[in-house]
Amino acid sequence: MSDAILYGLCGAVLVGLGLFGLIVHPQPLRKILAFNLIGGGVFLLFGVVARRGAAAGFGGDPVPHALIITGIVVAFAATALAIALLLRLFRETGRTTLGSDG
Amino acid sequence: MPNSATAGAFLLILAIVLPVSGVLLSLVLGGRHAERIALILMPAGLAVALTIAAAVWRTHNVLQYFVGNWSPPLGVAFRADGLSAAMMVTAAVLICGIGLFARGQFPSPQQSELRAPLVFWTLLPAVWGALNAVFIGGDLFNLYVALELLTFAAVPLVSLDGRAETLAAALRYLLFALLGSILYLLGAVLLYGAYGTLDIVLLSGHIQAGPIAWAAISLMTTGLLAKAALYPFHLWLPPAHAGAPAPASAILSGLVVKAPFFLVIRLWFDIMPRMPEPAAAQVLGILGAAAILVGSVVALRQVRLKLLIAYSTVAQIGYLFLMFPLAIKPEMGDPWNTTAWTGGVLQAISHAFAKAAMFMAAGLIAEALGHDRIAGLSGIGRALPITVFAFALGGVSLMGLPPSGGFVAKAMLLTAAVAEGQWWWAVVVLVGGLLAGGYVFLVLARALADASQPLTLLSPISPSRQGVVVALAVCAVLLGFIPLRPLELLQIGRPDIAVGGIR
Amino acid sequence: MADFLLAAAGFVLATVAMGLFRILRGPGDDDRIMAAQLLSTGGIAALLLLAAAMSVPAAVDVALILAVLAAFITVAFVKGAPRSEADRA
Amino acid sequence: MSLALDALTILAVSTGAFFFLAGTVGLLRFPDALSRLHTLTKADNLGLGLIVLGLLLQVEGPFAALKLIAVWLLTLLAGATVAQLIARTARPGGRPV
Amino acid sequence: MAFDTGVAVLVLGVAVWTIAARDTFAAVVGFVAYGLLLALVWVRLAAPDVALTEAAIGSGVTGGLMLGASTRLRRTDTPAVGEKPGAVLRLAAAVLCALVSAGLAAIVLLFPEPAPTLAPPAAANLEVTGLGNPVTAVLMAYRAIDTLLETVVLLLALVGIWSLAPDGIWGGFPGPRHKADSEGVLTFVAQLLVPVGILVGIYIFWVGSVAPGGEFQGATILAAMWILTMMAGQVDAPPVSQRWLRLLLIAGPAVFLAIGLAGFAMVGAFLAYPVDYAKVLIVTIEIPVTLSIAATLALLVAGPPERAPK
Repeated sequence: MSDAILYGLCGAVLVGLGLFGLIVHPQPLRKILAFNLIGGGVFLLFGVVARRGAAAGFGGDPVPHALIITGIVVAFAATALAIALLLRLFRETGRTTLGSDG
Repeated sequence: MPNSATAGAFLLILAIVLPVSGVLLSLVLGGRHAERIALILMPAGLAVALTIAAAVWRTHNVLQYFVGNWSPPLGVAFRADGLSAAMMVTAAVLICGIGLFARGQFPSPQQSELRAPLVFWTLLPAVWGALNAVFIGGDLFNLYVALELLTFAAVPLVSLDGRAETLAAALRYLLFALLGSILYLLGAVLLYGAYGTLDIVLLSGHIQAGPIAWAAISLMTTGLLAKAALYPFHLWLPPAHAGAPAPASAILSGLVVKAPFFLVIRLWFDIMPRMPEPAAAQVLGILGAAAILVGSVVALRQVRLKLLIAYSTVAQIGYLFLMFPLAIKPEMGDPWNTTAWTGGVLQAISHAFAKAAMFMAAGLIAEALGHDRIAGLSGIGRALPITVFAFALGGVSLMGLPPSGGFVAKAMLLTAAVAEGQWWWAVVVLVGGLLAGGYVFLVLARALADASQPLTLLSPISPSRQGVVVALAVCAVLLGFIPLRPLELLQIGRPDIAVGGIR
Repeated sequence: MADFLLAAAGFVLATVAMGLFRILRGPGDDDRIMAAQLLSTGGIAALLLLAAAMSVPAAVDVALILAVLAAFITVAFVKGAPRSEADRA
Repeated sequence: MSLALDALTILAVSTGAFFFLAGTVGLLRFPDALSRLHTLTKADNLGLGLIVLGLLLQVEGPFAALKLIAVWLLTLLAGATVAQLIARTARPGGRPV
Repeated sequence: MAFDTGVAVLVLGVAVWTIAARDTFAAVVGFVAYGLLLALVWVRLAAPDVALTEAAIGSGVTGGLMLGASTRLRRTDTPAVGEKPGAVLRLAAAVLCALVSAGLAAIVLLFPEPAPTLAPPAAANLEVTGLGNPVTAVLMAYRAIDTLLETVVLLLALVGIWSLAPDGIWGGFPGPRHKADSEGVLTFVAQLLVPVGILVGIYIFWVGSVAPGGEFQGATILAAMWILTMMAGQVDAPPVSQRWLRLLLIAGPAVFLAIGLAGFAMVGAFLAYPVDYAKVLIVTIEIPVTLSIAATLALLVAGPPERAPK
């Protein structure tokens, strides 16, 4: 088993863990954290794909690397928007959950 | 499929660049200019969409553009087939109508800058550009960016009024949308890992039925369903669509939820047309049927008009997914030649017009009355006859009564169901139509009843805004008069994309 | 040499990990910030060792970024603490 | 020459790694937050310094050396800030959960 | 191998902590550690560009943002009774997620051999772009449209955050006003760290055309330094209605768009660069893009306007 496969398995578990957190945590902040955890797992899987595609003198396929960078930045923007919404909701209502089904 | 850029394909770039420039200009000029910029963009964008549709129709071929002259798999392609063209024209017409309507709701200040108008007029072109990018996207990752663009443009529209309920609705919407995006991205990653490309045409040539392809398609479909609010992912939709200001609701319900649906079509009919899976298609159909029944029944029990319309959207989205079990059958030929396929797409378009008109009609009613409780609608039919008429026209299309786009769409689904011997879908379509009739008449009966005391309107409603609403509702009806030939537009480019560039 | 440096990186990470799970448990917030601090120092050390072991000079840049942002995160924590609520108008 | 340098690197890095171990042991054994904090930052910063020293013997070019030193100084700064700020906001026992 | 196994176990351990910790603040600290370890993993996977991004954004700025949010939200941390999902749901979720993980793990083992890759064409065309770093070539040339749209995504997120301001203080200052630190620790840190940080940011950006680095990583550090000066009370966040601020925010995408459109005239295609000027044009795009991204990221962290304009 190569290093890449090892980290690929790690990424697979991370996606599942994050998904679990997203489903069971009632607080949006924990859901946002879990979403970022899933993101890390997905990017890791993509990184493994890139690593396996090492060729032409590169240690990895540069196309997935660029896409992961884009993905990380987009995930940050999403996190910032979600947190801003959450903080505003908290100031309006004093609640940190979404009520009924969360 | 041409294997290089086609003439006139630069229009595809324009379809994205124009709205994006609008966003940038609105932000920097700010204040009262944002509205003006959007108003200038509307005819220009409509012209671009119509020209693209005309070009596709004339050449009977796909418009294709390679950004920066980099051809896939290294570069990113934009492609407009007949389906893209039809959706782009729909989006353009609706955005123009909604924009004209919104002038009364988000008037720009004379001097300084106000929050809600600036945000609305900046995000309107943003939604438009994102929709166009989704409709012509030829690369799965570029489509991911386009979906995120759409999400970030749509979520703030929900909480534009800043009330706690709408903030919670926007947050919930965002969380669902993000989950959807990440699942979609995960599927795209798996496809890249297996085939080394993200280009839709190249993928369709390489893809093989197998665990990786199936896992990828299931993950992406699940993510898109979460964004399209198909049952059981529908819970976020009613508070978000009902809480938004009326023009924003029209955008969200009419157009934004259609984008993920459109991508499901791309996945199922373009990327993997040679590996149809009837069992999986049945699952989509069952979820669609559940959405129709649950959404309609819950709509019947609503006390507020906008929530009723929002639950009706949940139901109408269900119809879209009935096309999958009816169009995908191994023994049949190309799925896009089926009545069900055409019916499903027509449903998406006619629902867009009908629902936009209904949400804006509800918005006018709420503006006039100061509330949107269905029980308090008595007399509104006399006070705002044009608006109520528009609502009724939209309702006709939802019910599937002739003559309307909804009628043709649902008739096609019915015909397909009967012809295929899958009669249970026919039952669902009919029951859904009856339930829709129920909730539309519930509203109309109240609205047309005489008020116990004379109705005083809080604010006068301008005839021009009512005119826009009626115009959109009439569009939904007129779709029912389209002779079948223009529906061929939807077929352009289908078989080409399917065989992956072999010609 | 490369093997030794890699082993050293592993050793540092392992000791840091031992401490990490002790202090992540808290009970105080200060303990937890200390945990992140501990890990960032250890992570920086591991990155520097990796850079030499794998001949990836860019890993030093990663360590540089972490070092700049470690201080930033600490400040974010302190300023975000409840005290700053009173600063608000 | 290079052999001697390698030996020095190994010595410095090993000692540095040992200080990390010492920091962790201190962390596990000291009872209160403040003394844990002090042990930790002192030992780890010293450990990192020794590792940087060891690696400095291996670098090629002054710019790479400068970056290594910058990393260490920045870490020292971060550590000092943490110590200062935490000591200042020290709320005994932290917040009740 | 042993090293990688250890790191993978550590990543998983921290991830479990982030999900399982009862206290939100503790979970956030776990997440910061998670990002940091992932940066290490990216180095091991020969993806230094990604490692830089992960360290800067994934761990650094996201961590700072979440730490701030969790301390602001903390008084009502524990969910009310009845909002926690029941045991049956938790069990069902656990089974579902375990299945997802198992399926993904199986797919990782099933990936085809030899792996498909775009590294050869990316390398073959590198010369045309005049760049030395293939990742930058993908971001700025082969798939420049993704990057262009991404800068717009960031702007939209900012518009979305600003839209959360109460009506009365539209055009006002984002976030709370931080007082200059009387005891001087923060001021001291800011004065010392900010110039160094700015240098590091510019360096990481500049090196990106030939080596790992680039505009996103550099911009993030610049953004962090700006936020730091705000938090130390040395400068106030700018009011969101300022014309110069709006210009700064759109400069990057606008220049990107303009040079992209100029490609029509020069080479006959959107976002195509003439061979001789490719590098110059790419750097001309990158400089304003870096500044715009830095400003956008900083303001994303600063939040919606909270104080009325003067």
